[in-house]
Amino acid sequence: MAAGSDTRPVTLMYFAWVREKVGVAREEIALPASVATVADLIGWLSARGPHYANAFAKPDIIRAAINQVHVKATASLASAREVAFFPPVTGG
Amino acid sequence: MAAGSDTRPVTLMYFAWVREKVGVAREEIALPASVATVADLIGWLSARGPHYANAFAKPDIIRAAINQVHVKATASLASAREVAFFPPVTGG
Amino acid sequence: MTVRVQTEPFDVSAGIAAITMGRTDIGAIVTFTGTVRGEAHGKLLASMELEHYPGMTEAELVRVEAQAHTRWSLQDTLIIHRVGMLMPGEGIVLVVVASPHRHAAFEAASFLMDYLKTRAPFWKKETALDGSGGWVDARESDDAALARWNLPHS
Amino acid sequence: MTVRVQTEPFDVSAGIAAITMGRTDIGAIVTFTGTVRGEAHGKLLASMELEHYPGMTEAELVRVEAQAHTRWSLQDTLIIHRVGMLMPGEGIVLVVVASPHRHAAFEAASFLMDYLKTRAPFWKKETALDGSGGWVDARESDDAALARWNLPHS
Repeated sequence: MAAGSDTRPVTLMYFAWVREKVGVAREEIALPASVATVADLIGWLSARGPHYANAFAKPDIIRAAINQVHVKATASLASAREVAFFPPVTGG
Repeated sequence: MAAGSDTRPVTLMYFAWVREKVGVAREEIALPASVATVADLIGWLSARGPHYANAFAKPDIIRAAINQVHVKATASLASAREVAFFPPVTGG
Repeated sequence: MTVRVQTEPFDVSAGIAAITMGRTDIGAIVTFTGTVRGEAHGKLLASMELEHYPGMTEAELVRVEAQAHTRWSLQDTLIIHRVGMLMPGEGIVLVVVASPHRHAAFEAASFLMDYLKTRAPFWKKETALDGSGGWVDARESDDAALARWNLPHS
Repeated sequence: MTVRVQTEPFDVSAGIAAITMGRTDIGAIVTFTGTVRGEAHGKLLASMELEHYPGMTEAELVRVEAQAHTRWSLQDTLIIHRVGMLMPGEGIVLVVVASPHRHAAFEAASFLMDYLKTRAPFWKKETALDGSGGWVDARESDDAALARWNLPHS
Protein backbone atom coordinates (compact mmCIF):
# COMPACT_ATOMS: atom_id res chain seq x y z
CA MET A 1 0.00 0.00 0.00
CA ALA A 2 1.62 3.22 -1.11
CA ALA A 3 1.42 5.96 1.49
CA GLY A 4 -1.46 8.27 0.78
CA SER A 5 -3.67 5.70 -1.01
CA ASP A 6 -7.22 5.69 0.37
CA THR A 7 -8.14 2.19 -0.76
CA ARG A 8 -6.46 -1.05 -1.74
CA PRO A 9 -7.71 -4.14 -3.54
CA VAL A 10 -8.78 -7.13 -1.44
CA THR A 11 -10.48 -10.37 -2.49
CA LEU A 12 -13.48 -11.37 -0.42
CA MET A 13 -14.75 -14.97 -0.33
CA TYR A 14 -17.95 -16.34 1.13
CA PHE A 15 -18.84 -19.94 1.93
CA ALA A 16 -21.90 -22.05 2.76
CA TRP A 17 -24.92 -20.04 3.89
CA VAL A 18 -22.91 -16.82 4.08
CA ARG A 19 -22.25 -17.24 0.36
CA GLU A 20 -25.90 -17.99 -0.32
CA LYS A 21 -27.07 -14.92 1.61
CA VAL A 22 -24.50 -12.56 0.11
CA GLY A 23 -25.33 -13.95 -3.31
CA VAL A 24 -21.78 -14.24 -4.64
CA ALA A 25 -18.92 -16.62 -3.85
CA ARG A 26 -16.14 -14.15 -4.45
CA GLU A 27 -15.64 -10.47 -5.15
CA GLU A 28 -12.87 -7.92 -5.42
CA ILE A 29 -13.32 -4.80 -3.34
CA ALA A 30 -11.47 -1.54 -2.86
CA LEU A 31 -10.89 -1.60 0.89
CA PRO A 32 -10.96 1.88 2.46
CA ALA A 33 -8.05 2.63 4.76
CA SER A 34 -10.56 3.34 7.54
CA VAL A 35 -11.63 -0.32 7.62
CA ALA A 36 -8.92 -1.66 9.90
CA THR A 37 -10.19 -4.96 11.36
CA VAL A 38 -12.34 -7.94 10.45
CA ALA A 39 -15.12 -6.51 12.64
CA ASP A 40 -14.82 -3.19 10.80
CA LEU A 41 -15.12 -5.01 7.49
CA ILE A 42 -18.26 -6.84 8.62
CA GLY A 43 -19.78 -3.48 9.59
CA TRP A 44 -18.70 -1.88 6.33
CA LEU A 45 -20.13 -4.75 4.26
CA SER A 46 -23.40 -4.77 6.23
CA ALA A 47 -23.92 -1.14 5.22
CA ARG A 48 -23.56 -2.02 1.53
CA GLY A 49 -27.03 -3.52 1.18
CA PRO A 50 -29.69 -5.86 2.54
CA HIS A 51 -28.02 -9.06 1.27
CA TYR A 52 -24.89 -8.26 3.26
CA ALA A 53 -26.84 -7.00 6.26
CA ASN A 54 -28.75 -10.29 6.27
CA ALA A 55 -25.64 -12.45 5.90
CA PHE A 56 -23.89 -10.66 8.76
CA ALA A 57 -26.98 -10.13 10.96
CA LYS A 58 -25.42 -12.33 13.68
CA PRO A 59 -21.74 -11.46 13.51
CA ASP A 60 -20.97 -13.69 16.52
CA ILE A 61 -21.58 -16.83 14.50
CA ILE A 62 -19.55 -15.68 11.48
CA ARG A 63 -16.03 -17.04 11.22
CA ALA A 64 -13.28 -15.33 9.25
CA ALA A 65 -9.94 -16.12 7.67
CA ILE A 66 -7.28 -13.72 6.43
CA ASN A 67 -5.01 -15.08 3.72
CA GLN A 68 -6.45 -18.57 4.43
CA VAL A 69 -5.68 -18.55 8.15
CA HIS A 70 -8.39 -18.49 10.85
CA VAL A 71 -8.57 -15.11 12.63
CA LYS A 72 -10.68 -13.44 15.29
CA ALA A 73 -12.94 -10.45 14.61
CA THR A 74 -10.36 -8.16 16.15
CA ALA A 75 -7.67 -9.17 13.64
CA SER A 76 -6.04 -6.42 11.61
CA LEU A 77 -6.57 -6.32 7.86
CA ALA A 78 -3.16 -4.68 7.32
CA SER A 79 -1.68 -7.67 5.48
CA ALA A 80 -4.95 -8.99 4.04
CA ARG A 81 -5.00 -9.92 0.38
CA GLU A 82 -7.86 -12.44 0.76
CA VAL A 83 -10.55 -12.31 3.46
CA ALA A 84 -13.10 -15.12 3.80
CA PHE A 85 -16.35 -15.27 5.78
CA PHE A 86 -18.15 -18.48 6.65
CA PRO A 87 -20.23 -20.32 9.29
CA PRO A 88 -18.54 -22.59 11.84
CA VAL A 89 -17.06 -25.52 9.94
CA THR A 90 -18.87 -28.88 9.81
CA GLY A 91 -16.58 -31.27 7.96
CA GLY A 92 -15.26 -34.65 8.98
CA MET B 1 -17.38 -87.17 41.10
CA ALA B 2 -18.90 -90.10 42.81
CA ALA B 3 -18.52 -90.01 46.56
CA GLY B 4 -15.60 -92.09 47.75
CA SER B 5 -13.54 -91.88 44.55
CA ASP B 6 -9.94 -90.93 45.25
CA THR B 7 -9.14 -89.54 41.81
CA ARG B 8 -10.94 -88.18 38.77
CA PRO B 9 -9.83 -87.59 35.18
CA VAL B 10 -8.74 -84.07 34.22
CA THR B 11 -7.17 -82.81 31.01
CA LEU B 12 -4.10 -80.64 31.43
CA MET B 13 -2.90 -78.28 28.69
CA TYR B 14 0.33 -76.33 28.46
CA PHE B 15 1.18 -73.42 26.20
CA ALA B 16 4.22 -71.48 25.00
CA TRP B 17 7.36 -71.97 27.14
CA VAL B 18 5.39 -73.87 29.79
CA ARG B 19 4.57 -76.43 27.09
CA GLU B 20 8.19 -76.51 25.93
CA LYS B 21 9.49 -77.05 29.47
CA VAL B 22 6.91 -79.68 30.42
CA GLY B 23 7.55 -81.42 27.12
CA VAL B 24 3.95 -82.18 26.17
CA ALA B 25 1.08 -79.97 24.99
CA ARG B 26 -1.67 -81.99 26.62
CA GLU B 27 -2.13 -84.88 28.99
CA GLU B 28 -4.85 -86.68 30.88
CA ILE B 29 -4.25 -87.12 34.58
CA ALA B 30 -6.01 -88.81 37.45
CA LEU B 31 -6.43 -85.92 39.85
CA PRO B 32 -6.20 -86.96 43.51
CA ALA B 33 -9.00 -85.63 45.68
CA SER B 34 -6.37 -84.02 47.91
CA VAL B 35 -5.36 -81.61 45.14
CA ALA B 36 -8.01 -78.95 45.69
CA THR B 37 -6.75 -75.75 44.07
CA VAL B 38 -4.69 -74.56 41.12
CA ALA B 39 -1.79 -73.87 43.49
CA ASP B 40 -2.11 -77.41 44.86
CA LEU B 41 -2.00 -78.75 41.32
CA ILE B 42 1.15 -76.78 40.52
CA GLY B 43 2.78 -78.23 43.65
CA TRP B 44 1.62 -81.74 42.80
CA LEU B 45 2.89 -81.47 39.22
CA SER B 46 6.24 -80.01 40.35
CA ALA B 47 6.78 -83.15 42.42
CA ARG B 48 6.26 -85.40 39.37
CA GLY B 49 9.69 -84.73 37.87
CA PRO B 50 12.35 -82.23 36.86
CA HIS B 51 10.57 -81.07 33.68
CA TYR B 52 7.54 -80.04 35.70
CA ALA B 53 9.64 -78.60 38.51
CA ASN B 54 11.48 -76.51 35.94
CA ALA B 55 8.30 -75.34 34.17
CA PHE B 56 6.71 -74.29 37.46
CA ALA B 57 9.89 -73.01 39.15
CA LYS B 58 8.41 -69.49 39.31
CA PRO B 59 4.72 -70.12 40.01
CA ASP B 60 4.06 -66.36 40.30
CA ILE B 61 4.49 -65.90 36.57
CA ILE B 62 2.38 -68.91 35.59
CA ARG B 63 -1.19 -68.16 34.52
CA ALA B 64 -3.98 -70.73 34.67
CA ALA B 65 -7.40 -71.34 33.20
CA ILE B 66 -10.07 -73.79 34.33
CA ASN B 67 -12.48 -74.93 31.64
CA GLN B 68 -11.07 -72.15 29.38
CA VAL B 69 -11.69 -69.31 31.84
CA HIS B 70 -8.86 -67.36 33.51
CA VAL B 71 -8.54 -68.18 37.23
CA LYS B 72 -6.27 -67.30 40.13
CA ALA B 73 -3.98 -69.77 41.87
CA THR B 74 -6.44 -70.03 44.74
CA ALA B 75 -9.26 -71.23 42.45
CA SER B 76 -10.90 -74.53 43.31
CA LEU B 77 -10.55 -77.46 40.94
CA ALA B 78 -13.93 -78.86 41.98
CA SER B 79 -15.56 -78.30 38.58
CA ALA B 80 -12.38 -78.61 36.50
CA ARG B 81 -12.50 -80.82 33.42
CA GLU B 82 -9.69 -78.95 31.63
CA VAL B 83 -6.89 -77.02 33.34
CA ALA B 84 -4.38 -74.99 31.32
CA PHE B 85 -1.05 -73.46 32.36
CA PHE B 86 0.70 -70.75 30.38
CA PRO B 87 2.84 -67.60 30.61
CA PRO B 88 1.21 -64.16 30.60
CA VAL B 89 -0.41 -63.67 27.19
CA THR B 90 1.34 -61.63 24.48
CA GLY B 91 -1.08 -61.45 21.57
CA GLY B 92 -2.39 -58.45 19.70
CA MET C 1 2.35 -36.80 5.76
CA THR C 2 -0.25 -36.76 3.02
CA VAL C 3 -3.40 -34.71 2.53
CA ARG C 4 -5.93 -35.21 -0.23
CA VAL C 5 -9.17 -33.39 -0.97
CA GLN C 6 -11.09 -35.30 -3.61
CA THR C 7 -14.53 -36.02 -5.03
CA GLU C 8 -13.77 -39.73 -5.59
CA PRO C 9 -14.49 -42.40 -2.97
CA PHE C 10 -11.56 -43.71 -0.97
CA ASP C 11 -10.54 -47.21 0.06
CA VAL C 12 -9.24 -47.75 3.59
CA SER C 13 -6.82 -50.56 2.69
CA ALA C 14 -5.39 -48.44 -0.13
CA GLY C 15 -4.99 -45.56 2.34
CA ILE C 16 -3.12 -47.82 4.74
CA ALA C 17 -0.94 -49.18 1.93
CA ALA C 18 -0.10 -45.63 0.84
CA ILE C 19 1.75 -44.96 4.09
CA THR C 20 2.87 -48.42 5.22
CA MET C 21 3.79 -50.31 2.03
CA GLY C 22 7.28 -51.75 2.19
CA ARG C 23 7.85 -50.65 5.78
CA THR C 24 8.55 -53.09 8.61
CA ASP C 25 9.08 -50.60 11.44
CA ILE C 26 5.38 -49.90 12.07
CA GLY C 27 3.61 -51.64 14.94
CA ALA C 28 0.19 -50.01 15.01
CA ILE C 29 -2.14 -48.59 12.38
CA VAL C 30 -5.35 -46.81 13.35
CA THR C 31 -7.88 -45.63 10.80
CA PHE C 32 -10.94 -43.48 11.20
CA THR C 33 -13.66 -43.36 8.57
CA GLY C 34 -16.52 -40.90 8.86
CA THR C 35 -19.59 -41.91 6.89
CA VAL C 36 -22.80 -40.23 5.74
CA ARG C 37 -25.66 -41.32 7.97
CA GLY C 38 -28.92 -42.02 6.21
CA GLU C 39 -31.05 -40.24 8.75
CA ALA C 40 -30.69 -36.74 10.18
CA HIS C 41 -33.06 -34.98 12.59
CA GLY C 42 -35.64 -37.72 12.07
CA LYS C 43 -35.64 -37.38 8.29
CA LEU C 44 -34.31 -39.77 5.69
CA LEU C 45 -31.38 -38.26 3.86
CA ALA C 46 -31.27 -38.18 0.06
CA SER C 47 -27.76 -36.77 -0.23
CA MET C 48 -25.15 -34.57 1.39
CA GLU C 49 -23.08 -31.93 -0.36
CA LEU C 50 -19.72 -30.88 0.96
CA GLU C 51 -18.43 -27.41 0.19
CA HIS C 52 -14.87 -26.40 1.03
CA TYR C 53 -12.40 -23.53 0.76
CA PRO C 54 -9.83 -24.62 -1.82
CA GLY C 55 -6.35 -23.73 -0.73
CA MET C 56 -7.21 -23.05 2.89
CA THR C 57 -8.59 -26.59 3.27
CA GLU C 58 -5.32 -28.19 2.25
CA ALA C 59 -3.34 -25.70 4.36
CA GLU C 60 -5.43 -26.46 7.46
CA LEU C 61 -5.17 -30.23 6.97
CA VAL C 62 -1.40 -29.92 6.65
CA ARG C 63 -1.35 -27.86 9.89
CA VAL C 64 -3.53 -30.49 11.59
CA GLU C 65 -1.12 -33.24 10.56
CA ALA C 66 1.92 -31.25 11.64
CA GLN C 67 0.34 -30.70 15.08
CA ALA C 68 -0.17 -34.44 15.51
CA HIS C 69 3.41 -35.21 14.52
CA THR C 70 4.60 -32.68 17.10
CA ARG C 71 2.65 -34.32 19.89
CA TRP C 72 3.09 -38.03 19.19
CA SER C 73 5.72 -40.36 17.81
CA LEU C 74 4.17 -41.14 14.44
CA GLN C 75 5.73 -42.73 11.42
CA ASP C 76 3.26 -41.36 8.92
CA THR C 77 -0.25 -40.00 8.57
CA LEU C 78 -2.78 -39.68 5.77
CA ILE C 79 -5.90 -37.55 5.60
CA ILE C 80 -8.40 -37.84 2.76
CA HIS C 81 -11.49 -35.62 2.81
CA ARG C 82 -14.14 -35.79 0.14
CA VAL C 83 -16.05 -32.85 -1.29
CA GLY C 84 -19.06 -32.62 -3.58
CA MET C 85 -22.14 -34.83 -3.54
CA LEU C 86 -22.19 -37.87 -1.22
CA MET C 87 -24.82 -40.55 -0.66
CA PRO C 88 -25.87 -42.23 2.61
CA GLY C 89 -23.33 -44.86 3.65
CA GLU C 90 -20.48 -43.28 1.72
CA GLY C 91 -17.21 -42.29 3.36
CA ILE C 92 -16.65 -38.58 4.01
CA VAL C 93 -13.26 -38.55 5.64
CA LEU C 94 -10.42 -41.01 6.17
CA VAL C 95 -7.62 -40.60 8.67
CA VAL C 96 -4.79 -43.16 8.84
CA VAL C 97 -2.08 -43.06 11.50
CA ALA C 98 0.97 -45.32 11.66
CA SER C 99 3.04 -45.49 14.85
CA PRO C 100 5.33 -47.88 16.68
CA HIS C 101 2.82 -47.97 19.56
CA ARG C 102 -0.93 -48.39 19.71
CA HIS C 103 -1.80 -45.72 22.25
CA ALA C 104 0.00 -43.04 20.24
CA ALA C 105 -1.83 -44.19 17.11
CA PHE C 106 -5.24 -44.10 18.81
CA GLU C 107 -4.68 -40.72 20.43
CA ALA C 108 -3.28 -39.10 17.31
CA ALA C 109 -6.15 -40.33 15.13
CA SER C 110 -8.70 -39.09 17.66
CA PHE C 111 -6.89 -35.74 17.89
CA LEU C 112 -6.73 -35.39 14.10
CA MET C 113 -10.48 -35.86 13.86
CA ASP C 114 -11.26 -33.43 16.71
CA TYR C 115 -8.96 -30.82 15.22
CA LEU C 116 -10.16 -31.35 11.66
CA LYS C 117 -13.83 -31.10 12.68
CA THR C 118 -13.36 -27.64 14.19
CA ARG C 119 -10.63 -26.16 11.98
CA ALA C 120 -10.81 -27.51 8.44
CA PRO C 121 -13.06 -25.34 6.23
CA PHE C 122 -15.69 -27.83 5.10
CA TRP C 123 -19.43 -27.30 5.26
CA LYS C 124 -22.12 -29.95 4.94
CA LYS C 125 -25.49 -29.33 3.31
CA GLU C 126 -28.12 -32.01 3.68
CA THR C 127 -31.03 -32.75 1.38
CA ALA C 128 -33.78 -34.97 2.79
CA LEU C 129 -35.85 -37.37 0.71
CA ASP C 130 -38.85 -35.06 1.21
CA GLY C 131 -36.90 -32.24 -0.45
CA SER C 132 -36.24 -30.27 2.72
CA GLY C 133 -32.74 -29.66 3.94
CA GLY C 134 -30.12 -27.09 4.70
CA TRP C 135 -26.69 -26.43 6.12
CA VAL C 136 -25.61 -28.60 9.03
CA ASP C 137 -25.08 -26.65 12.25
CA ALA C 138 -21.74 -26.95 14.01
CA ARG C 139 -21.92 -28.86 17.27
CA GLU C 140 -20.66 -27.40 20.50
CA SER C 141 -19.56 -30.92 21.44
CA ASP C 142 -16.95 -30.67 18.68
CA ASP C 143 -15.44 -27.54 20.25
CA ALA C 144 -15.46 -29.27 23.62
CA ALA C 145 -13.73 -32.29 22.10
CA LEU C 146 -10.97 -30.11 20.71
CA ALA C 147 -10.54 -28.27 24.01
CA ARG C 148 -9.43 -31.47 25.79
CA TRP C 149 -6.17 -31.45 23.79
CA ASN C 150 -5.10 -28.13 25.39
CA LEU C 151 -3.94 -26.58 22.16
CA PRO C 152 -2.24 -23.21 22.14
CA HIS C 153 -4.49 -20.48 20.79
CA SER C 154 -3.92 -19.70 17.17
CA MET D 1 -20.19 -59.21 16.72
CA THR D 2 -17.70 -61.36 14.88
CA VAL D 3 -14.54 -63.12 16.00
CA ARG D 4 -12.14 -64.96 13.73
CA VAL D 5 -8.90 -66.76 14.50
CA GLN D 6 -7.11 -67.57 11.26
CA THR D 7 -3.76 -68.27 9.65
CA GLU D 8 -4.60 -66.27 6.49
CA PRO D 9 -3.80 -62.56 6.13
CA PHE D 10 -6.71 -60.13 6.53
CA ASP D 11 -7.75 -57.07 4.57
CA VAL D 12 -8.91 -54.00 6.48
CA SER D 13 -11.42 -52.83 3.86
CA ALA D 14 -12.92 -56.33 3.72
CA GLY D 15 -13.16 -56.30 7.51
CA ILE D 16 -14.99 -52.97 7.42
CA ALA D 17 -17.30 -54.19 4.67
CA ALA D 18 -18.11 -57.31 6.70
CA ILE D 19 -19.82 -55.23 9.38
CA THR D 20 -20.96 -52.10 7.53
CA MET D 21 -22.03 -53.30 4.06
CA GLY D 22 -25.53 -52.16 3.19
CA ARG D 23 -25.93 -50.13 6.38
CA THR D 24 -26.56 -46.38 6.37
CA ASP D 25 -26.93 -45.82 10.12
CA ILE D 26 -23.20 -45.86 10.92
CA GLY D 27 -21.35 -42.58 11.36
CA ALA D 28 -17.89 -43.65 12.51
CA ILE D 29 -15.66 -46.63 11.80
CA VAL D 30 -12.38 -47.09 13.65
CA THR D 31 -9.93 -49.85 12.80
CA PHE D 32 -6.82 -50.99 14.58
CA THR D 33 -4.20 -53.12 12.87
CA GLY D 34 -1.29 -54.55 14.81
CA THR D 35 1.69 -55.46 12.63
CA VAL D 36 4.87 -57.46 13.05
CA ARG D 37 7.81 -55.11 13.54
CA GLY D 38 10.99 -56.06 11.73
CA GLU D 39 13.25 -55.30 14.65
CA ALA D 40 13.02 -56.46 18.25
CA HIS D 41 15.50 -55.80 21.05
CA GLY D 42 18.00 -54.48 18.53
CA LYS D 43 17.88 -57.59 16.35
CA LEU D 44 16.39 -58.01 12.91
CA LEU D 45 13.43 -60.33 12.99
CA ALA D 46 13.16 -63.28 10.60
CA SER D 47 9.65 -64.34 11.63
CA MET D 48 7.16 -64.48 14.46
CA GLU D 49 5.07 -67.48 15.42
CA LEU D 50 1.78 -67.10 17.22
CA GLU D 51 0.53 -69.92 19.40
CA HIS D 52 -2.97 -69.87 20.88
CA TYR D 53 -5.39 -71.87 22.99
CA PRO D 54 -8.10 -73.08 20.59
CA GLY D 55 -11.51 -72.74 22.13
CA MET D 56 -10.49 -70.45 24.94
CA THR D 57 -9.17 -67.89 22.44
CA GLU D 58 -12.50 -67.57 20.71
CA ALA D 59 -14.34 -67.54 24.04
CA GLU D 60 -12.14 -64.71 25.37
CA LEU D 61 -12.50 -62.65 22.20
CA VAL D 62 -16.27 -63.03 22.39
CA ARG D 63 -16.15 -61.88 26.04
CA VAL D 64 -13.95 -58.93 25.05
CA GLU D 65 -16.46 -57.89 22.39
CA ALA D 66 -19.40 -58.29 24.74
CA GLN D 67 -17.68 -56.05 27.31
CA ALA D 68 -17.22 -53.32 24.70
CA HIS D 69 -20.86 -53.51 23.64
CA THR D 70 -21.89 -53.16 27.28
CA ARG D 71 -19.85 -49.99 27.74
CA TRP D 72 -20.38 -48.12 24.47
CA SER D 73 -23.12 -47.62 21.92
CA LEU D 74 -21.73 -49.74 19.10
CA GLN D 75 -23.44 -50.98 15.99
CA ASP D 76 -21.05 -53.82 15.32
CA THR D 77 -17.53 -55.03 15.99
CA LEU D 78 -15.12 -57.43 14.33
CA ILE D 79 -11.97 -58.99 15.71
CA ILE D 80 -9.60 -61.02 13.55
CA HIS D 81 -6.47 -62.47 15.13
CA ARG D 82 -3.93 -64.45 13.18
CA VAL D 83 -2.02 -67.47 14.41
CA GLY D 84 0.89 -69.42 12.97
CA MET D 85 3.94 -68.01 11.19
CA LEU D 86 4.04 -64.29 10.37
CA MET D 87 6.64 -62.18 8.59
CA PRO D 88 7.78 -58.62 9.38
CA GLY D 89 5.24 -56.07 8.15
CA GLU D 90 2.33 -58.52 8.22
CA GLY D 91 -0.85 -57.84 10.16
CA ILE D 92 -1.31 -59.75 13.44
CA VAL D 93 -4.62 -58.44 14.67
CA LEU D 94 -7.50 -56.41 13.24
CA VAL D 95 -10.19 -54.71 15.29
CA VAL D 96 -13.05 -52.89 13.56
CA VAL D 97 -15.65 -50.87 15.46
CA ALA D 98 -18.74 -49.22 13.97
CA SER D 99 -20.66 -46.64 15.97
CA PRO D 100 -22.93 -43.66 15.44
CA HIS D 101 -20.29 -41.45 17.11
CA ARG D 102 -16.55 -41.14 16.73
CA HIS D 103 -15.54 -40.93 20.37
CA ALA D 104 -17.36 -44.16 21.20
CA ALA D 105 -15.69 -45.84 18.22
CA PHE D 106 -12.21 -44.67 19.24
CA GLU D 107 -12.64 -45.60 22.90
CA ALA D 108 -14.14 -49.00 22.19
CA ALA D 109 -11.38 -49.93 19.72
CA SER D 110 -8.70 -48.85 22.19
CA PHE D 111 -10.44 -50.80 24.97
CA LEU D 112 -10.76 -53.91 22.80
CA MET D 113 -7.03 -53.86 22.12
CA ASP D 114 -6.07 -53.27 25.78
CA TYR D 115 -8.38 -56.05 26.89
CA LEU D 116 -7.34 -58.44 24.14
CA LYS D 117 -3.63 -57.89 24.85
CA THR D 118 -3.96 -58.97 28.47
CA ARG D 119 -6.75 -61.56 28.29
CA ALA D 120 -6.75 -63.41 24.97
CA PRO D 121 -4.55 -66.53 25.10
CA PHE D 122 -2.01 -65.84 22.37
CA TRP D 123 1.75 -66.14 22.72
CA LYS D 124 4.37 -64.72 20.39
CA LYS D 125 7.67 -66.43 19.67
CA GLU D 126 10.27 -64.45 17.77
CA THR D 127 13.07 -65.78 15.60
CA ALA D 128 15.82 -63.31 14.71
CA LEU D 129 17.76 -63.39 11.44
CA ASP D 130 20.83 -64.54 13.42
CA GLY D 131 18.88 -67.60 14.58
CA SER D 132 18.38 -66.45 18.16
CA GLY D 133 14.95 -65.85 19.55
CA GLY D 134 12.38 -66.89 22.07
CA TRP D 135 9.05 -66.18 23.64
CA VAL D 136 8.05 -62.54 23.91
CA ASP D 137 7.68 -61.33 27.50
CA ALA D 138 4.43 -59.74 28.55
CA ARG D 139 4.73 -56.02 29.20
CA GLU D 140 3.62 -54.47 32.45
CA SER D 141 2.50 -51.47 30.42
CA ASP D 142 -0.23 -53.66 28.94
CA ASP D 143 -1.59 -54.47 32.39
CA ALA D 144 -1.46 -50.77 33.26
CA ALA D 145 -3.31 -49.94 30.04
CA LEU D 146 -6.10 -52.35 30.93
CA ALA D 147 -6.34 -51.01 34.47
CA ARG D 148 -7.43 -47.56 33.22
CA TRP D 149 -10.77 -49.04 32.10
CA ASN D 150 -11.69 -49.95 35.71
CA LEU D 151 -12.94 -53.40 34.86
CA PRO D 152 -14.56 -55.57 37.52
CA HIS D 153 -12.31 -58.40 38.65
CA SER D 154 -13.02 -61.68 36.96
